[in-house]
Amino acid sequence: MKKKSRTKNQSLFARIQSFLDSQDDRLTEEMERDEEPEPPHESKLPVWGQTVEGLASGEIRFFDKIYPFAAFLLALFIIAVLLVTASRLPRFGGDSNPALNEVTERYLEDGMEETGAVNLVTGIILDYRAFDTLGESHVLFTAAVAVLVLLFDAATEKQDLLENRDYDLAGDTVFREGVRFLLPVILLFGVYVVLNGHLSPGGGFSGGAILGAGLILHSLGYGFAATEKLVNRKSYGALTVCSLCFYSLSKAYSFFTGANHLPSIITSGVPGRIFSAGLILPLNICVGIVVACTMYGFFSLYKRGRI
Amino acid sequence: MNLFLWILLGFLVICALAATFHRNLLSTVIIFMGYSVVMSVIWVLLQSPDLAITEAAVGAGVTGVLFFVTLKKIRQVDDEYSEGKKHEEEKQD
Amino acid sequence: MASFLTNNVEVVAIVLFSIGFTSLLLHKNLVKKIIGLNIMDTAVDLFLASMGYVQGKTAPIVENGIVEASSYINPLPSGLVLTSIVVSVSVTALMLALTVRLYHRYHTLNVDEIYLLAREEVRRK
Amino acid sequence: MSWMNDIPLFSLIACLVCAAVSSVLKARAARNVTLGLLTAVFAGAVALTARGVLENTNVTYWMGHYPAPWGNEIRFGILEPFLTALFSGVIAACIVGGNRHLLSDVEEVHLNRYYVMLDLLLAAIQAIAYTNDIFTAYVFVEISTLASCGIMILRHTGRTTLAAVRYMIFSLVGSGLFLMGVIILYDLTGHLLIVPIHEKLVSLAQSGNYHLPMTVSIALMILGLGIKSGMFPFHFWMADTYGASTPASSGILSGVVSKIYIFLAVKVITRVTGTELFYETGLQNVLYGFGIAAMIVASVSALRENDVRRMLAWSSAAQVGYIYMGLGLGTPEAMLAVIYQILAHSLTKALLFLSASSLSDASGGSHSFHDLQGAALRNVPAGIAFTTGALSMVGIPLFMGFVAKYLFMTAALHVENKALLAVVALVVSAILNTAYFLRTVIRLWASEGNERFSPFRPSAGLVAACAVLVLANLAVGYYSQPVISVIQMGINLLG
Repeated sequence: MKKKSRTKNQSLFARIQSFLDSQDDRLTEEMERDEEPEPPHESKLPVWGQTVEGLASGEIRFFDKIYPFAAFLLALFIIAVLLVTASRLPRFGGDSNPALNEVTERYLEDGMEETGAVNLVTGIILDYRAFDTLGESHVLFTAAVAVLVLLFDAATEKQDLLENRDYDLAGDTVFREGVRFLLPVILLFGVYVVLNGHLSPGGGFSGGAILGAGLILHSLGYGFAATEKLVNRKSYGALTVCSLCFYSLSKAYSFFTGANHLPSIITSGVPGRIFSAGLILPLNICVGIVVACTMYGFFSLYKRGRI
Repeated sequence: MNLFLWILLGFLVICALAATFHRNLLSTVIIFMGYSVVMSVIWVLLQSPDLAITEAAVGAGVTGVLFFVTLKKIRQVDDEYSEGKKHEEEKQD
Repeated sequence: MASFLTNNVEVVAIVLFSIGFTSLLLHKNLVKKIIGLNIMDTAVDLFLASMGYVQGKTAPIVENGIVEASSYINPLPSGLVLTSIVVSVSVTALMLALTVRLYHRYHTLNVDEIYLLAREEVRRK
Repeated sequence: MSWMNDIPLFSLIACLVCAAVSSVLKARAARNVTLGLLTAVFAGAVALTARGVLENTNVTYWMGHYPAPWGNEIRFGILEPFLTALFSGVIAACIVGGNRHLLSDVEEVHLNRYYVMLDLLLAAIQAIAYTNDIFTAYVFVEISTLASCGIMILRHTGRTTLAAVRYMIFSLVGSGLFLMGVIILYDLTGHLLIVPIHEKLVSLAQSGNYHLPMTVSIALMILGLGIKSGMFPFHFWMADTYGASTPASSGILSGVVSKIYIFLAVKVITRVTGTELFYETGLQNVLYGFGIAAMIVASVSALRENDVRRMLAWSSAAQVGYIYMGLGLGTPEAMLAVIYQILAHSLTKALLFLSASSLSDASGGSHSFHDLQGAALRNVPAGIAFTTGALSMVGIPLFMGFVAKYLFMTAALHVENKALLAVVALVVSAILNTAYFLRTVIRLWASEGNERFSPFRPSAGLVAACAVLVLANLAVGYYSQPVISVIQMGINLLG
């Protein structure tokens, strides 16, 4: 057993040695010096629970031995407890469950009048509990910035190395024609879902995701250069920043007037009309823009290291 | 409708297990996308159309695409990597 | 007080949660870990959404001006699930980006191998 | 003075807006925006704390047009703005002190994004501290998780990325469990705001229904927050995370991010369940056990570590152990000690991380003890700062750490069946602390091994940040009584 592990380590050692010659973070240099890569889903080294001599310090050895076992036990314990808990919860679908209380009642009975939204879910997330949703769109923003940090590659800014090497779907006539046919429908549906968020199922987030998917499809069918006319780095930044700022500031106004019991200039309008429900429509549009740009931005960053 | 819900729930569990235990990453991702689609049907059954639209667009759409691009990126790294190696060997020859 | 059979959606959600949770903790392959994370998140969503469902009632979109609480399901869990979905897609994107970066550097998706390589790299310095 | 009630709202929104705007600014401008923001948040929070102390009341502020069980709310008494002030101060000290490392560790193109992350982190901290709604807390916990991952990965080394992956995995498990707890709680009570949940839980506990789900949901929430803040069996990510990030991030992660989760746990214990109900569940015994174990095990790990920053990380795990031990004791005195420990550890750890990084700059960038021999003589200001921090951690009178340990000791002595073990653990941990910190300090001031490296001049920002933190440490340690009475008032308002 021991011998076996040592031979395996040997190959590992060789690999390490070769790529440590360059401390550089740039991939290309490492790649040239390294050995054959392994297929991603096959592991050669059973490492947890088996340590390499002189490699790990005491804590790591301890951690290696105990981690899978402890994690397994913890998982089993939590699962068992949760299963018992689930069986003791209020009945599924019951109409006298504790969650159906005065809160739900007011949401359902006065929701349309108070928020102006026919789709009560949208009314709740963008009016009653707008603070959560303000946080939610910033979660997405945080993730977008973090992904940008991780994958932005200044080197691709000037030369389109990656794009040429990719299997190019844009050259595929069937695909391109399919996109030409589908794209308007998808984009129209996305816009409909965003704009009708307060009237029908959907809203800024779902519509934005659909629009983002449409943009992704566009870039696949016609190439990034074409999509860049619509969403490039500048417009991405401007759209996201403006939408988020508008969102934060308008919600700040709404919170401020609400908390100080001041009259707000924003009225909820006639429920059922498209220009109704006060801030909900503009907020849905903002969220939709942010989400669409972010989704496309994720894709573009993953695919070629820039927006 | 109850039976239908049971079938879908069973399908979810099977998909989750298959996604966990399947060895091929690409298949795992495809299974996961199937899982998301089933999930969005369940949400229609639970009377939450908002969630159904979102799950279909996000779970089966964008997340799936992100997984695919990641896998593709990984394969691309591998390709560049072996090309680089070939290149080096040629030089040595 | 109910049981396993009446709370079927909740129980399935817990089963899915445990599948996701275990593979997030124990799987060595990073992509598998992230799939596990996603399964865990959707399971939590299913659990949450099942709390809002009321037998025989419709989606909370006011139709024909009927504003009685007894005709719609609880809309609050749906709103919370929407938030939770956004969080999970953000986290997934970040984790996948981390994976791509690690793969670029260490050419493997196995966390253990990456760990050994990284330790060795530190020792070299 | 009702206009002061608007301060939390405006400082929160300002953070979010500044974050969005900073993402298109140049690094320098973004830095100035962040520093201005930190100053404003600090000033606002100090003013609110002062008003809280003068008026001794809680203020509930609607976030929207709807009252408690329907709309979101924030609430602030004394502790919430007090901790906000503390955390914004620590963040400011960290970025001023760690600026030189930031410039070298973070690529030029990405530098403004560091400040975007900090702004978002600051917003999340305030929201978690102020919020009166448990689901909002979850959303902002996620923002703080992503933002803290962001401030780590801005340093593009393989090790940092790996540490970030580990950190994220543990954090996500923690958030998943926390959310699960919130959901079960919602199913039982039908509320998400803390006050109605508490009322409903009290009546549920009296009726005896749903006893198990209630306990499980609270346990899941505490466990989730525990994992995220580095509670004992889940503290393994800390060494990598704190050891591999840029020094400013290490200070912020250890001094601020893990502490805000602990404060949320305190809020769950004191406000959501109420202390009495929580201590009926028996969960405090688990926390007590984990805390005691952390105090010993993590200290032993620190003793065996050969890298000064990893040693500090293990020491953080041990200090978090003190906090959970205090929560496990379950008396008002112990709660006082817990909050004081949050204050003490936050200030001291930031100081230690900053000065340690400067000391290793004076030793050719190496963190190993061998190279750090005599580093304090080459870099006297950082040496003094590190020594102060170490003395505080060890618990020498006059410093904050002493007061914290004293408070824990007196609190432990008042709990009959837990006193013995707690006191033994406190003594053993103090001895271990002394061993590893004094060993380090002696090495730092030893005159041999001086020749290899030349004297080093730390940057003005670092000296200023360290000086402020040292002075704060001494001042709060020496005049501990007023601070303790403010914290005591805050705790009374909280529960």
